[in-house]
Amino acid sequence: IGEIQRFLRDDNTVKVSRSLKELARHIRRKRDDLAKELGRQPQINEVAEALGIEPAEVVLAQEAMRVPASIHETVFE
Amino acid sequence: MSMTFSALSENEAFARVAVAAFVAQLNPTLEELTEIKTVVSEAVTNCIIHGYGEIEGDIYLQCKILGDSIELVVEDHGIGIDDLDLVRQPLYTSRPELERSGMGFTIMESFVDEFAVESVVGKGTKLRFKKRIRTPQSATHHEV
Amino acid sequence: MSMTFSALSENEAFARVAVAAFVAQLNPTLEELTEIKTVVSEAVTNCIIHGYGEIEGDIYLQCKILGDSIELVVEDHGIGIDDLDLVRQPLYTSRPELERSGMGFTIMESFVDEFAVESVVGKGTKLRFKKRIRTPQSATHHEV
Ligand SMILES: Nc1ncnc2c1ncn2[C@@H]1O[C@H](COP(=O)(O)OP(=O)(O)O)[C@@H](O)[C@H]1O
Ligand SMILES: Nc1ncnc2c1ncn2[C@@H]1O[C@H](COP(=O)(O)OP(=O)(O)O)[C@@H](O)[C@H]1O
Ligand SMILES: [Mg+2]
Ligand SMILES: [Mg+2]
Repeated sequence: IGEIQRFLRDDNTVKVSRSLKELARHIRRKRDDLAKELGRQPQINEVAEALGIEPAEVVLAQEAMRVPASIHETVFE
Repeated sequence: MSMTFSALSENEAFARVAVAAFVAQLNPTLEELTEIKTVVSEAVTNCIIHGYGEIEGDIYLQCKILGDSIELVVEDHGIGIDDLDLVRQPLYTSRPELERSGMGFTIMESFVDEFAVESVVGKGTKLRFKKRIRTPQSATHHEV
Repeated sequence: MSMTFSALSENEAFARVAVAAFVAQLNPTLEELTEIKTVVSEAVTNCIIHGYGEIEGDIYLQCKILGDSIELVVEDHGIGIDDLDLVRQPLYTSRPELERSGMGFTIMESFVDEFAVESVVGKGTKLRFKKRIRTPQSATHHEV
């Protein structure tokens, strides 16, 4: 079983930066929606709650937006 | 890197995300990153709830990248553990009233390649983990 | 909380995220968080590029929550700064060959409420920042 799991994991490699980038896009959209709705910049807890994730996880995902996580990705994506 | 922070439940998410951001250098898969975050979460929560309980104290965390592996140490200077074999058994918890699952040690062990506990009653507890990041095309290897 | 990490550019992102995840406890706006991350980036990059240059060394970072404010300290044990008035001038850079903008200090100052630099040539540099989180309905106040 361990070997199958490893195979699946290696074969089905989801690069962190890619899925976090997706989440980062959701965060940006939610921030813009909330800003319109509230008439002010939303607080991190408001964004996190609206997305059903923790504030610290919002911070982590946001960072993925900034730079490619590795040279590999810049070259091959 | 090493960090020290107060044993408050508010700091659990901070520790988990800080370690994740550090380990991101190795370009892990989302699954690997989730496993690492879970390990940090379980270890830090144990320091807060069991190590210190109602007492104030600090948690010491170290993370190193060695080739394609990470080495993680989580330490408290709390009450310590008397019987290590007992507490490492699946479902064992000394705090059933807090609705603890007793699965923390089992989960931590299952997500890493190496795991060791040292503890001295009245002095504190130190957990050491080693985990290889098994990405097919491994990212740049930093010695940090 | 306090952290120590190697003066490598790979660790800049880690430092930004760690501080931001910590400060998230005060429920800032994403804008305020971006300002704080920018301050951390500029300060840590200066330690790496100017403080240590080609030399290996560690960066020391502390962050405290005091009421609705954060206090941040970023320190290196690098070459230090001789003329503080000179380096704090907008556009001044000692490393134009690295395409530095010379705006680091100006940016850092503009994003915080209080800012102080101490430096001793040959010993290192310490930056202190204070920033109030000006949230509409002020968040819970943790003393950490
Ligand atoms: N840092 C620690 N300090 C003291 N005791 C600990 C620590 N970590 C774990 N323990 C002991 O080990 C037991 C099992 O831990 P764990 O498997 O995480 O289950 P749970 O946290 O759900 O109780 C705890 O109930 C506690 O008695
Ligand atoms: N930590 C430090 N150690 C030594 N010198 C520093 C440090 N931080 C800044 N300096 C000096 O201050 C100058 C101005 O810094 P800054 O405003 O950030 O501009 P830049 O980094 O683009 O040069 C730098 O060029 C450098 O000479
Ligand atoms: Mg536990
Ligand atoms: Mg600069």
